Amino acid sequence: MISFIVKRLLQSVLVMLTVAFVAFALFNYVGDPISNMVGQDTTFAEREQLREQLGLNDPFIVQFGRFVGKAVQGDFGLSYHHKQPVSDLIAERMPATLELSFISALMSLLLGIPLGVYTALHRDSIISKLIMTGSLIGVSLPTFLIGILMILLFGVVWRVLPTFGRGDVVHLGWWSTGLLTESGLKSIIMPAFTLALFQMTLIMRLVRAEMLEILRTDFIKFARARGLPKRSVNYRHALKNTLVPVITITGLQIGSIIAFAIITESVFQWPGMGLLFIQAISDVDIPIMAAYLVMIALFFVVINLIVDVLYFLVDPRLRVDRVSSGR
Amino acid sequence: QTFKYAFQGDMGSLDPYSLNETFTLGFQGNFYEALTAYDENLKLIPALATSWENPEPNKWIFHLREGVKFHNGNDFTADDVIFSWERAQTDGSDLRGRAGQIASMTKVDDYTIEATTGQPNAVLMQDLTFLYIMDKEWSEEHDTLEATSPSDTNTNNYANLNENGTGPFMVVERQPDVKTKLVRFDGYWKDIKSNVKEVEFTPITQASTRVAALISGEMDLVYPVAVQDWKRLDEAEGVAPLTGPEARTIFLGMDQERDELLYSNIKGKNPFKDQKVRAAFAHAINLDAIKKKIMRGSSTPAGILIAPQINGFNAEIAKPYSYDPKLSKKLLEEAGYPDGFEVGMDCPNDRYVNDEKVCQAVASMLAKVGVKVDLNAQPKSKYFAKILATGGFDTSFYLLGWTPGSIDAHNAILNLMHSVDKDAQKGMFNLGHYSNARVDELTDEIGKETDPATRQAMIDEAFQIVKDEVGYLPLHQQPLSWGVREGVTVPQRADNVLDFRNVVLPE
Amino acid sequence: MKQALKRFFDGDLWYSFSHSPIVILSAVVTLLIILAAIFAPWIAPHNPFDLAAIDIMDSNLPPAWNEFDGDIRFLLGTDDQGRDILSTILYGARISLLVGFASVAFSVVLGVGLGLVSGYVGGRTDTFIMRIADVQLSFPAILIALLIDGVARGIFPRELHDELAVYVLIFAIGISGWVQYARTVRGATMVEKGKEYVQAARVIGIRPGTILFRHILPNVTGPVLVIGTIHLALAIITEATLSFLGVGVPPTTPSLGTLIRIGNDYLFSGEWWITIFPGVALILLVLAVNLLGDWLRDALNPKLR
Amino acid sequence: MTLLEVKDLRIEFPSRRGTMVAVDKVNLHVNPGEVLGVVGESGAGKSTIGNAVIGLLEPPGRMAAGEVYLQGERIDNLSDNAKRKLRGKRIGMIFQDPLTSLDPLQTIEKQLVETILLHLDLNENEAQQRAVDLLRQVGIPDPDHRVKQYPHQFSGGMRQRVVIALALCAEPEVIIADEPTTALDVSIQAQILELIKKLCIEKNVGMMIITHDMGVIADVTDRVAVMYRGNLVEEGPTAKILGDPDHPYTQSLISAVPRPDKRLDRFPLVEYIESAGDAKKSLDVANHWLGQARDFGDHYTGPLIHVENLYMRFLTKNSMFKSKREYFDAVKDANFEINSGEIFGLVGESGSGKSTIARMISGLYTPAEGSIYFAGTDLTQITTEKKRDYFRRQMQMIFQDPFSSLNPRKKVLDIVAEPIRFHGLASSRAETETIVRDLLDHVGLGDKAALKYPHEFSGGQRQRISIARALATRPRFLICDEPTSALDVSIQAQILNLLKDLQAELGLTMLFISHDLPVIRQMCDKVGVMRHGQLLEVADTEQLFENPQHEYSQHLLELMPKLSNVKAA
Ligand SMILES: Nc1ncnc2c1ncn2[C@@H]1O[C@H](COP(=O)(O)OP(=O)(O)OP(=O)(O)O)[C@@H](O)[C@H]1O
Ligand SMILES: Nc1ncnc2c1ncn2[C@@H]1O[C@H](COP(=O)(O)OP(=O)(O)OP(=O)(O)O)[C@@H](O)[C@H]1O
Ligand SMILES: [Mg+2]
Ligand SMILES: [Mg+2]
Ligand code: NI
Repeated sequence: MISFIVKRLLQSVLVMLTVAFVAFALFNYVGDPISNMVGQDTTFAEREQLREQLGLNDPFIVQFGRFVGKAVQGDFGLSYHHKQPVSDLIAERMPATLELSFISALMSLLLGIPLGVYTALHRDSIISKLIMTGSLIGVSLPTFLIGILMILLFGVVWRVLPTFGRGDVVHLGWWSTGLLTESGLKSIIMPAFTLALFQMTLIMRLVRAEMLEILRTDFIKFARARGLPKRSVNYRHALKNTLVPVITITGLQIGSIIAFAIITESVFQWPGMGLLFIQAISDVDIPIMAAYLVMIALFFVVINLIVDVLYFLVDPRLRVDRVSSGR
Repeated sequence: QTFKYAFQGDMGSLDPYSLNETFTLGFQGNFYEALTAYDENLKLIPALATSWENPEPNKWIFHLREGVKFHNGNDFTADDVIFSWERAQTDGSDLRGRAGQIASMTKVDDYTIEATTGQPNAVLMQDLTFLYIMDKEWSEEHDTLEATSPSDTNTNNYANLNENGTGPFMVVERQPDVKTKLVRFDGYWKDIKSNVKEVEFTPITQASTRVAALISGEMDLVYPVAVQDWKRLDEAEGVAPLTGPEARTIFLGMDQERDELLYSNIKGKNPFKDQKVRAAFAHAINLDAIKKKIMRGSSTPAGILIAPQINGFNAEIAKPYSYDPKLSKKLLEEAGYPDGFEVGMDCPNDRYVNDEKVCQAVASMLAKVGVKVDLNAQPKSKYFAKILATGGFDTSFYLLGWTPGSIDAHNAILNLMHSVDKDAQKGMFNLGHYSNARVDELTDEIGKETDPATRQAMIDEAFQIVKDEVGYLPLHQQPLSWGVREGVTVPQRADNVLDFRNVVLPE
Repeated sequence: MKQALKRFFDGDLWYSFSHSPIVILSAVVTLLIILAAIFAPWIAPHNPFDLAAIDIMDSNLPPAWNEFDGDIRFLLGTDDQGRDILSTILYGARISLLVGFASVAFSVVLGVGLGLVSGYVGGRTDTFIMRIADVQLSFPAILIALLIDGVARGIFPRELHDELAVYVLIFAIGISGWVQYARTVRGATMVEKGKEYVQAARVIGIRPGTILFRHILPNVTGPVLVIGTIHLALAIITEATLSFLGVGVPPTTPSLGTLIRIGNDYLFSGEWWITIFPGVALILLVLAVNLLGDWLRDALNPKLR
Repeated sequence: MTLLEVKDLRIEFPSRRGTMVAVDKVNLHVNPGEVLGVVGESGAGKSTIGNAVIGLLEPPGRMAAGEVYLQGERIDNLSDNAKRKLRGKRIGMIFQDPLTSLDPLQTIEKQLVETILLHLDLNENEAQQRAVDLLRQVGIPDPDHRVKQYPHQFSGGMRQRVVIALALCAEPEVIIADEPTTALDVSIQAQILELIKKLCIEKNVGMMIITHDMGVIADVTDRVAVMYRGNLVEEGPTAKILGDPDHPYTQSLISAVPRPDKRLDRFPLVEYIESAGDAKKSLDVANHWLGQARDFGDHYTGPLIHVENLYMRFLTKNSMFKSKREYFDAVKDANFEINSGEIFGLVGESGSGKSTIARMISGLYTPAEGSIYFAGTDLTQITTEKKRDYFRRQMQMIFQDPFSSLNPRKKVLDIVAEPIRFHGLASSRAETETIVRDLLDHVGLGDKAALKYPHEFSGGQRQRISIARALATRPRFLICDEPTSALDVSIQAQILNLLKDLQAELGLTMLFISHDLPVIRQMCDKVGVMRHGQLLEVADTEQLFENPQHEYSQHLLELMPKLSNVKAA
């Protein structure tokens, strides 16, 4: 297992290099950083000088090389827009995003899995049909619309929840958390729910689909023949067997929430990495984008590593017998 | 008394020389101060300088205010001014243009300074309003002798996240893009109207979230507010829209340089070189409809490239072109395009008030006289990269907005109407290469002329020429659009700057 | 051909289809939306894509039944440019459906293919494909779209740019979605390939490719259909977001998603119809397609019949 | 009082193509301490009865009529929850398919402990202890260690024993055992049967045992019920049924039982077939499709299969360092030859590596060491798919587990047609279909089977599909991994005869793995005996049966259940 993990982490270096490479190829197309860094009165000579200083005139291979060279020393450069070290910025934003994704993943799992099981067990009941249909309405509307509608309802009309931001945060070392204050908790409800909606539907539907198949297998029948209680049959035996695709999707979803909860974060002005990133895109803040993408690559490698390890933990059939597979 | 407000973005830095942009400088004006300042009506008033003289065309003498203290308690003196002027010209500074107007500066005594300019300058005092004064000792102490810039020699510039100005407020907490907190500076040298003790500023990107935050009572002031939301603010209890004209003029430009347009079905010639075609465009656009429908009655249709608040504005010349589609069709026919033609149009979608919607409306209006517009709407980062000089003026027809930084017509004339001259850095925003020798001549004159009447005549002449030749298609001055809690008094400056000195909260 | 048809109508799929009213209803709704989109030019009361035909003075009119400003010409009201909402939904649906279905199909084909290979072959191939997936995951659709758009603009002549826009979108959305399928299918394939029926096929000598597509694929389609049908909505919405970044269809030819996005600006001002009607159309479509997907998944599973 | 009673049972499987009546008018009862044997044609509805009794009929199947009583209490109309409480605790069930009856994601221990804790008043530790004990009782070697493993790490026979342990762990009053010993070698089978007998006597447990093995019937049952096409045709004391059956079907069934004592040319066929058309007719192999185009090009004369120093190693613990990896040697140094036209039998303990050898020859596992020559070519050295194809067509395999070797999403027609299509053995779609239907007919399924899906078949029927598929390539060499253990003797006889015909007429060569020693004796020319991965002895069949050399072989033969030793009353 350890060898597997070590190998994976080594591969992740390659992944990150590739990401950085593609990223640098990409930056030619996102716009001109300079026009966002200076006022309109700044002369073109000065603009050119700045461009030269930042090395933006170099071929992208050179820029890429420079980036990699520094990145290995842990230096991701200064943000064009914030003029702060990129690593500081990302570290500052990370807690907000991680908390948001954690809560929303929790929401979607805690709601999605039981609902999925329920709808699978009661395939033809009215309630599960309602759940199935209702859940779709949530995913057919764009996130920004759902976000705004929620803000309108809970923030403006009923005024029970704050409309933006993270509320008061408490600093625990370098970590800042909103989960310990009332306003922080209130603030996280709407964005987390908005984010969770899509995943919840996805997970629920996946669980249902897989459960329906598993429930027809012989080992479930045998489990029932042994008189095991419903809960044990449904959750311990059946549900666990549906987990492989669910784990995959949950992993990927959590990854993409962490990485790109762009729309939700900007609708709710959630001071996380998604917001940082979308602003970096519109400011053409190349150092942020580059460092960020590379970091996201690491995230995904790790998440997928966890997913693969979970496969192995969940499904013993996947564990070792690789060696035995012939041609 | 905490004053909470939101804007769509954050200032780039606390360093006063890092970005020459209105919002950033305007915000910084609450904790830094310059020698001169604008009042609520954009009238020039003394600030850290009590008075100034211009004994010779190129020579200026400033008398500095005594008894002013920086936030850390240091005294404000002539050394600080000279230091600041020097720092503003360091490599990373974006205010080199402004600071560079002054060629040299010498200290006469602790509270008097003598400065020389390279050439006579009628608007020097305006240019200095945003050149804030920093504390020399403090800067030395924290090793921030150069302006904050993103070049990597400059990591962790102290002034980027900390300030030490002379203004009425002090920054106590700074989380870029998240939250900035200011408190009242007790040692401020002047009595101000404001009763605000604390300010909490939050950038909120999404327009609707901003409005929601205001209505829900979490904000005292938000801006900008989408013009269509005014109705909502009017109806909602306890809040109201606050509007006024902005000094920014929105206009359309046309490529009058290339022999064949980049984006058009007309090959071998450039229709925009024909004044009739340009005039046809001008008469095809219904500015009142745009005002009524898209801007919800809030814009001021324009006939020239500057707004009434700008020094040099003349209402007589500024009358818009008439809306006359018949005439427009006729002109097109005369120009040899009875069936119109196709042209690609570039448009930002996140820069100006309802920019994309305005472009769409223009496209639909032009369609009615036979001109088919292919609209390419992009976010500002891509848009500017494409159309500006750095992108090779890659456009045939575009929408742009301009506020003269010095609140003076010369700035607009120089940047927008003068022929493109890369070496002299003139006409650099004249993206369509409109060119007229007389305008070029006038530009230089206006820059030097210090007599107001003569200068005005020259300005008028320049605008008249451009208008007659239909060099541009001005659309309107866009509105300032703020939303405030009722009972809060906030003066709204035409350059969209919020000055806390004048904010009064209800008791 | 005739025989094949007969076989189909005699088959279990058709049987279960024709015996479920909800499924028939969903199929009818889907078909209606698709037909309405295809025949939009003939059935829409206006042509909202014809700039000369729309008038800004008609903008933001409420639906026809509104007592004050309702205009009988515009059944569902107009948007901020004076386009008839009903017609725009019909015309816009063409773009949205094309982008939605094509991009989902693209990512499904790519993702399922790679997932099968990855899970079945294992070893280096698996590692390679999965690391590519990691790279892919690190880029949001937005950046991919910018990249592809940029490259496409570089490669193709200027005249083609407008026609290309839609394909760039399809490609960008498609390519950013394949990983989900790939990883899901890979996981299921790893479980499935150990079963004896696969070994039986190997003993016969069936080529790995055929084993993958004929034997394993049918046994791993469940999750693919679930994700695929849900992704349809996502793709349509992503298209709207991308258009906003200037890499999509021009604002003068709004898609369903774009229309919702435009309407979003007017939610606070009370002009709800701009966003609600296209929203309802989208919900209907997504609902119908998902119900069809659910049915298909169950119908393809002989044990659930 | 009777323990379990089934009255007038009728079970239907409605489908769009009409309702199929699986069981009709069946009356059965089991007394305390008694073992009731249920025998009958494969597909007769035996398993279905078992399912109905514990209320786990698979939809769309339903009980159309009848009543079920447990200790005089009616249980078929109880609520779901009440039924659940009976299961495991009062009625223990052993399903026919051991390979898929276990949750693949949980260790054997977890599954056992969970069940034990549920039904018995024990604490965790005691439950774990009991789990290990049970495994020992059902003959799992090294139970302390094995209990922590997952089902896929067990061989077929071992899994079957786990399933038995699971059914017994709560000491139910009635046990329904559906072919509990099919996958077991004789020694384990004997052990299990002993256990069952002991339970019945000591704990007064009633037992219904469904089996095809007349030896088992003779050994353990008190009474026997005979089923035929959904009906109960005869019921009575074991001695009476075996010795002097009344019903013609029973009579022919008994006569078809393979004899352990003497080798015959052909298996005696069941004469009683109600409706014509099925099975029965012997086939004119030379003129049949199966007999055509059998020239394989080479004129190789040596042994068709030659296995040399074959090793198979499973990785049981992976590690980055070679030295830390742990392996399990499933096959150790196997050497044997199979001549053309010969049937080579492989017998031995369950888990001894028989299937593993079969899989290596068929190319599913790559041997760790050693060579496998097929007609003179070393298969382990073949690198390209194309070359391998050539051999694949000539070599087919019938899998041990009929439940998982059929793709659940494919119709039987497509499953059987696949090799024909793949190897291009028929010229048209229609021809393929005809061939498939014909093959299905010959394995006794009838051609209607073609349009159904695997799950609609009984265990034995599925096995026959598997056999039809293997024959569909017209192979030269056939690997049969317990091909008939799930079949009743009548079908078994029919299929084995078919195989024998193919051998005789076409020179089909076979590797034949079985636990059923009488069958081995009837079928094979040579036999290998395996234990713990080692090939202990290879000898001519008659020689082995008459005069076994190895101690283990002698032990095996001794334990062979014989029809004659009917359980003493
Ligand atoms: N799910 C189902 N759908 C349709 N028919 C079924 C289903 N399950 C079983 N059958 C049919 O019911 C009949 C009885 O099956 P059952 O499994 O009881 O046979 P069996 O006597 O146990 O045979 P075997 O000895 O081969 O296991 C078979 O003909 C089978 O085809
Ligand atoms: N994938 C695997 N990983 C680890 N061990 C395995 C694996 N497959 C089989 N084994 C082990 O190899 C041994 C031989 O298994 P095999 O299936 O060949 O037995 P068998 O002789 O066919 O037994 P049975 O008669 O019960 O089917 C068993 O002990 C089994 O536990
Ligand atoms: Mg059975
Ligand atoms: Mg075996
Ligand atoms: Ni910012």
